[in-house]
Amino acid sequence: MSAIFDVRNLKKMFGGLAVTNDVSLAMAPGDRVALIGPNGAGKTTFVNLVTGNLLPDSGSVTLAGEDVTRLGPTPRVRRGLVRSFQVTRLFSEMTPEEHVALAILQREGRSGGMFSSHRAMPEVMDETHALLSRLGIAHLARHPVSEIAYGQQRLLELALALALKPRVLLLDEPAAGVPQSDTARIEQAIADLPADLAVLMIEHDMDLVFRFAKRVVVLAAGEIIFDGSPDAVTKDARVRQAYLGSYADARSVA
Amino acid sequence: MQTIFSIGVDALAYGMVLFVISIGLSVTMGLMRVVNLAHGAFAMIGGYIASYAARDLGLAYALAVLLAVAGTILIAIPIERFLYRRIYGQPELTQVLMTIGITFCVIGIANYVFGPTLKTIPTPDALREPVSLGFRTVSAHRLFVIGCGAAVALGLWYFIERTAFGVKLRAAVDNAAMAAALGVRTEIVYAVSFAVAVGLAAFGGVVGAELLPIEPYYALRYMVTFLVVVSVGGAGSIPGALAACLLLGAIDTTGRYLMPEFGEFFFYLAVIAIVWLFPRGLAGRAK
Amino acid sequence: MPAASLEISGLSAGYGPTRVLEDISFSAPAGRRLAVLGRNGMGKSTLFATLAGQTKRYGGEIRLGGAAIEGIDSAARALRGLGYVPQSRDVFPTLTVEENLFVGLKARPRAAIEEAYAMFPRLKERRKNLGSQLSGGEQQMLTTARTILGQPSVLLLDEPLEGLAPVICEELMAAFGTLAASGDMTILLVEQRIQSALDFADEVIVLERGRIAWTGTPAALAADQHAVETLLGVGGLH
Amino acid sequence: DTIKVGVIGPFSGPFALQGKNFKAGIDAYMALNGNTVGDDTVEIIYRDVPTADPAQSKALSQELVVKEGVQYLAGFYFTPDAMAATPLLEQANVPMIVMNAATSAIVTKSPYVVRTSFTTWQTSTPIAKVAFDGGAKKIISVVSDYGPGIDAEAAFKAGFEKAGGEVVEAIRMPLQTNDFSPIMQRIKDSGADGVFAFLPSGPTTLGFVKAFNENGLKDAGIKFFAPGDLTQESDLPALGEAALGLTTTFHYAVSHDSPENKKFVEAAGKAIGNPAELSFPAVGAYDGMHVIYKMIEATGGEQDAAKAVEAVKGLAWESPRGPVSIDPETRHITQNIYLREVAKAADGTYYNKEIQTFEKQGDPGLEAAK
Amino acid sequence: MALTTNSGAASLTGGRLTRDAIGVLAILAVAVLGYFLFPNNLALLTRITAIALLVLSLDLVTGYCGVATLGHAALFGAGAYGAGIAAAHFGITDPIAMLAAGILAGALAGLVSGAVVLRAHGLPQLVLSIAIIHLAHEAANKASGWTGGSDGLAGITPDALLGHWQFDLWGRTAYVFGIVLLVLAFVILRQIVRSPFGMLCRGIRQDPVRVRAMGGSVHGTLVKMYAISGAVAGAGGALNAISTQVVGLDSLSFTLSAEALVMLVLGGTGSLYGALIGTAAFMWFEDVVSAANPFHWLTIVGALLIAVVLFAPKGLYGSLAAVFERRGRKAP
Ligand SMILES: Nc1ncnc2c1ncn2[C@@H]1O[C@H](COP(=O)(O)OP(=O)(O)OP(=O)(O)O)[C@@H](O)[C@H]1O
Ligand SMILES: Nc1ncnc2c1ncn2[C@@H]1O[C@H](COP(=O)(O)OP(=O)(O)OP(=O)(O)O)[C@@H](O)[C@H]1O
Ligand SMILES: CC(C)C[C@H](N)C(=O)O
Ligand SMILES: [Mg+2]
Ligand SMILES: [Mg+2]
Repeated sequence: MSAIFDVRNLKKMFGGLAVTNDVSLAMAPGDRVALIGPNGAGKTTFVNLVTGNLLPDSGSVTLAGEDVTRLGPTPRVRRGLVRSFQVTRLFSEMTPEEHVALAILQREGRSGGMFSSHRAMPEVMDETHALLSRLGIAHLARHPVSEIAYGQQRLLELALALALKPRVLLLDEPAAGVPQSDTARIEQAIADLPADLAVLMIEHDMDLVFRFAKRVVVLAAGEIIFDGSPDAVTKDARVRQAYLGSYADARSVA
Repeated sequence: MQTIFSIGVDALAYGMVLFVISIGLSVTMGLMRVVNLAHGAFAMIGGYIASYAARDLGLAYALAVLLAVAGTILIAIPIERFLYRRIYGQPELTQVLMTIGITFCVIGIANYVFGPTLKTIPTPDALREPVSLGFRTVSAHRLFVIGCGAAVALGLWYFIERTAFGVKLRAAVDNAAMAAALGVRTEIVYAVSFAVAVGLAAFGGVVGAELLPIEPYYALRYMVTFLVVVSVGGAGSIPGALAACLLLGAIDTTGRYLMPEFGEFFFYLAVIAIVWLFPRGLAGRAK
Repeated sequence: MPAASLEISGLSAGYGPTRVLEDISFSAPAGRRLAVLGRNGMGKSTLFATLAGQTKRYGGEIRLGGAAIEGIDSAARALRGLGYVPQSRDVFPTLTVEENLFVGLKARPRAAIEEAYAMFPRLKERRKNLGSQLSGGEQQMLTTARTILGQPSVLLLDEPLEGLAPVICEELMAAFGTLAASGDMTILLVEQRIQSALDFADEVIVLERGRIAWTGTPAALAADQHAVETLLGVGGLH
Repeated sequence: DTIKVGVIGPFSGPFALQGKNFKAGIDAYMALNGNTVGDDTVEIIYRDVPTADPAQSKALSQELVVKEGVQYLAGFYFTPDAMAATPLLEQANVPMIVMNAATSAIVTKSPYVVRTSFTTWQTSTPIAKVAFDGGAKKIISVVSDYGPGIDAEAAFKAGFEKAGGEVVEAIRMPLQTNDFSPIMQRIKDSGADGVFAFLPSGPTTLGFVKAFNENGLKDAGIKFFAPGDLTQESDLPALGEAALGLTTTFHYAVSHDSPENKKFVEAAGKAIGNPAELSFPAVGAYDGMHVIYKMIEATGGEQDAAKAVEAVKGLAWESPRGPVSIDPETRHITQNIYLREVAKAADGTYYNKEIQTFEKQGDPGLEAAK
Repeated sequence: MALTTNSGAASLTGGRLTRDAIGVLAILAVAVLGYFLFPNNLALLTRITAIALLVLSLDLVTGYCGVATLGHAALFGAGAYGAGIAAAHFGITDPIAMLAAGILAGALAGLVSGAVVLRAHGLPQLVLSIAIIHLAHEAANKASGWTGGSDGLAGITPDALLGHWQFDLWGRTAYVFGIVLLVLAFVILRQIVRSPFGMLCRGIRQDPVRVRAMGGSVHGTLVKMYAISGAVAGAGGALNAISTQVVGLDSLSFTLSAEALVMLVLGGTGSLYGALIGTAAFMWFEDVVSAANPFHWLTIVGALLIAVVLFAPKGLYGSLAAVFERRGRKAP
């Protein structure tokens, strides 16, 4: 199958530092890729570049055959390229219900309506609450976000990405800050995604990574140093030394 | 050619006056993140004290300046303690409301106590003499202000960027709760910074009084000017404020020379152009 | 400062009118490693924030090294030796890495910053970056290092491993272990990865809806299948 | 009965000093002449319009008429504020006594308007002759860019060119000018041998005059002419030394030497508190009260605007500023305009010293508009 | 707890409708009360109504979209001059037509200033708005042939409203006209602010980056809101022109912009009720104290502003609402 998401020779310098150095990465529909690497390797920067939150110095981003390198973040989202944020970005005075409803309306191009209300749209409300229930935060649907615990905000962050029904989904540490008891919900939500969706996940929780990924890409100092199967990655000496540490041993024993 | 030089001198002098008067606002607004519309009120208080000291008591100019700075800080202490402390970290609009309220009160009180007339601050003879630069004359006072501006710029920059206190101040502003959790006495840090800002306001009010004369409405009359130069520079940045003052001073001066009838247009179009090119101000701090 | 004890009795606290913590009592002798566990939103962060003086306290006492500190403000507590690393990675965004660390020094000489760089060499490479220009993990390193620089006698760590690479996690937990073992600090830890927390702690507290629902040793908790399932919501430890 | 007079003026804000002078003039008149006319007691109701704000002025005028039941509207420092209230007069059956606003056209807006102050045309025309006779042939005019400034520019130009001089350049500068150095440079470069300036009374005049001196224009022998707004008495202490020798024409100087004025200055000085704050709006208000008293007399306290206005047409009296009369046709005040020079008194204070009189001046502005 | 059923949603919408009906009734009640309590002060009440439209319009961009502006009077002034010039120069003296002219001019001014102001954020944004209001003011001063310059634009004589009701000395027609306009604007804005569009605006205020990540267009949405805001402010300006029959430069001034902001914050941002209450409270208070003491009232107003920040930091309406909400929570 041809790539739905194709990044070629992406480069970005901050000052004198090449934070993204000639990175190329392609995904086909249905791919489940984990992007891992040491702190500061450039993973979040990569997502920012790809989604248009930062402009690359050179290189290209192609989405379903269309070059989107010069587009801003909004049109990319409308073309199905959706991300979640490593540090939650939510509307602190709005409720989860409003968040998700807004995302759904946005997806359907109805967010400009001035003489209607989302609460009067049964199909939107139903979808909203179904999604919130799936992530286990339906009981908080009408609390302002500022009053709910961090872990729950993380779940909402994911709900927003899902509500947009993306074609390519980039998740930046979706489970960070989520208690172990709830990571299962996240995994389940991701597992339930349509099969033809391409998902790239950044995570430092290796248990999650290895349950999720069919392919692992390792970024270090702005460059891809490994791209292969989960089994192979634990055996790679460079990755072990730079990133996995003894986790690799634990896993090969397990 | 001579004209260009001449305009250059005027521009520099005017820019420096703007700088000396506004820089205190850059401290409250940029570093303490308080939209302090009462800045002019403190400058005015300084002016009144200096005028009283120099004109009515006949004290020496230097002493009057000192008294003005000290006196204004003294007056500001209770205001900081009971009013400003309530608005640190509050939404900007709340700060606007409070500081406008303070300004109104100060205007009212000044009007009541000193009457609505202009107050001058007699300068020593040495500062009144016109000084010849060869191609033209300027008043010694303007040269004095240029010197003050340079000294304030340097001193303040050092204070904020290089001293331990400066680091703590910036930390407290970024995140007061976290700074406190690291042992920073945020209340004291804020109070001291406020005192510095107010002292600078008073100083500016006094040395700038030749151009912006002291009267009760001073506090509101020049509010916009202060707000504009500080924001165009990028609040909180000393070099930014200096650059903005010199640049806007130059534009204003040139505009007034070339086409005075469109002076206002000239100035504000330039402001729009600058902000358009530098949406965070000339040296906006990141965030 | 050598490690100090922390005793808490009858503590209740919350945000404005919302009460989150009810009647919390426990004590940690000097040098103890204590893990605080609990599901999402049960009040772990609120407990630490309350100890650090950043929430509204309705009642109860907090003693640090025997002296009552519930009446003094956050900065005073910090100066008495309470170190707090919040969950939300509160780096100072407009300060450079070095300046961030400088704030944590309290009265120590500037040269001590090198200790932080030794702990996280990554930070040294980024010393001139602004806080806002750090990666998530780097921010986490910075927050932790900054507090440790102040040599607190009691250290509160709210999910210090979040977003850190596995190798770094290992090193960091080892470093915490050393700090506690050498009698320099009493450490209270909130951590989502239960196994890491249990490996580290000598004692565990589990919070449930703002109250202490379970206390005991890690081994006892691991053995208490019921508590693990109901209070932590995970299907057994491995 | 009580007859209410509504007075609108700037009693707070940047022009508070001028409003304060209104009140001083009114208080002085009532102190000297009592607060009764016949059986009627006169009561003043003040309403504040801090800066030119016609909508507010109209709303307050309406309130004064409808709610407070005033029989006379008076005050009005700013032209637009006066203009805004004129449409009410006829329906309300209320005369308006303009105590300051200085644009010629106001009296044409309603037959019920009477003005006891001056117009900018009236005070700026004679100075043109003074300038020409004083030997200045080329003049640069510099005015604040708003209504009164433009009036002054036009009045001076008309007068000066009629006399045979040339206005080489006419500069209009924004009202909010703080630094006048570039303007002074312009004046220097224009090659004119004199400058005509109009700035509204208040803080900016200080900067202007200082800049004139400090940029060496005074030393270069460039002559300075202006209507008296620029050297109003309450600004003189601040201008001080710098103003010495400035020549202006105006309808009133606090120093005017006459028994009427002595009485007035004493009473008004007491009313305002600090006599150094006295300035021209006080005399406009004082004479305005005189007109109102005459109107009340003529109508016997009845509300009859037409009769009241009719009664004061042609009225002549000795004002603190000198002999004055109400022109029956324009309802504007005919008065002497004086040439003055800023001088230093024995006690070290500064004052406008009258040195020449232009008698019985009407308002040339109205004719110019025809 | 979560209301997933449609009936729940529907009943809630119903609840909102009744709440709105109560709001409209409240405005009308206050208006009628004002009419009978202060029959001699209708000019002031009409002025309050016109300014209320300006403050509502400001609330749209500041309270709902988080755009900091000290130049909003530009939109109000555009409406006032639009209506005034239509009447004085083009003989369009029908009040409804003048109103339409004002709304149009306001919306246009909204588009233009929106396009400029939205270029920056925070303080620089504030400065852009200040620049706009000064430019507009200066332009109106210069174009004195059209605007009357600093003397004000006079010669505006609106016809009788709907051919029946004259705009007279007592100002009854103007007042009723104004109240009808205000209620209409209020109803329409209520609808707009809680529509998806309104929600999007609130989202933009809180985190534009997040909105973009949801595929929302930040700039386009804000410009749209600015135009709507301009129409509302323009209506206020037109009402002012019609009722006072003069337009002065003050309607394009920084002072008016700043005052509008003060009134908004006083009432509480982000709520239409806050805007209304803030305007009414401020202008009424100002009128009372300035009549009581025309010389020193500014001090008292200043003290009021300080007191509000100290004792009702969310504004009059915001703080009141918070108290009720807390009560509501405590006693479910
Ligand atoms: N604006 C900036 N200016 C300078 N350096 C920057 C900037 N933004 C990021 N960096 C640096 O670029 C590097 C890559 O950051 P990035 O956020 O992409 O890392 P990451 O791989 O996501 O790390 P983590 O796992 O810790 O989140 C970091 O070292 C960071 O300090
Ligand atoms: N600022 C706040 N205002 C009101 N309620 C709050 C606030 N912050 C947290 N809460 C509430 O307090 C409760 C406890 O939150 P807390 O952050 O302490 O949980 P936690 O145990 O640390 O959860 P997590 O594991 O997700 O970090 C939650 O129900 C939350 O909704
Ligand atoms: C020159 C000033 C006394 C005139 C006054 N400001 C007016 O508008 O008429
Ligand atoms: Mg990252
Ligand atoms: Mg927590």
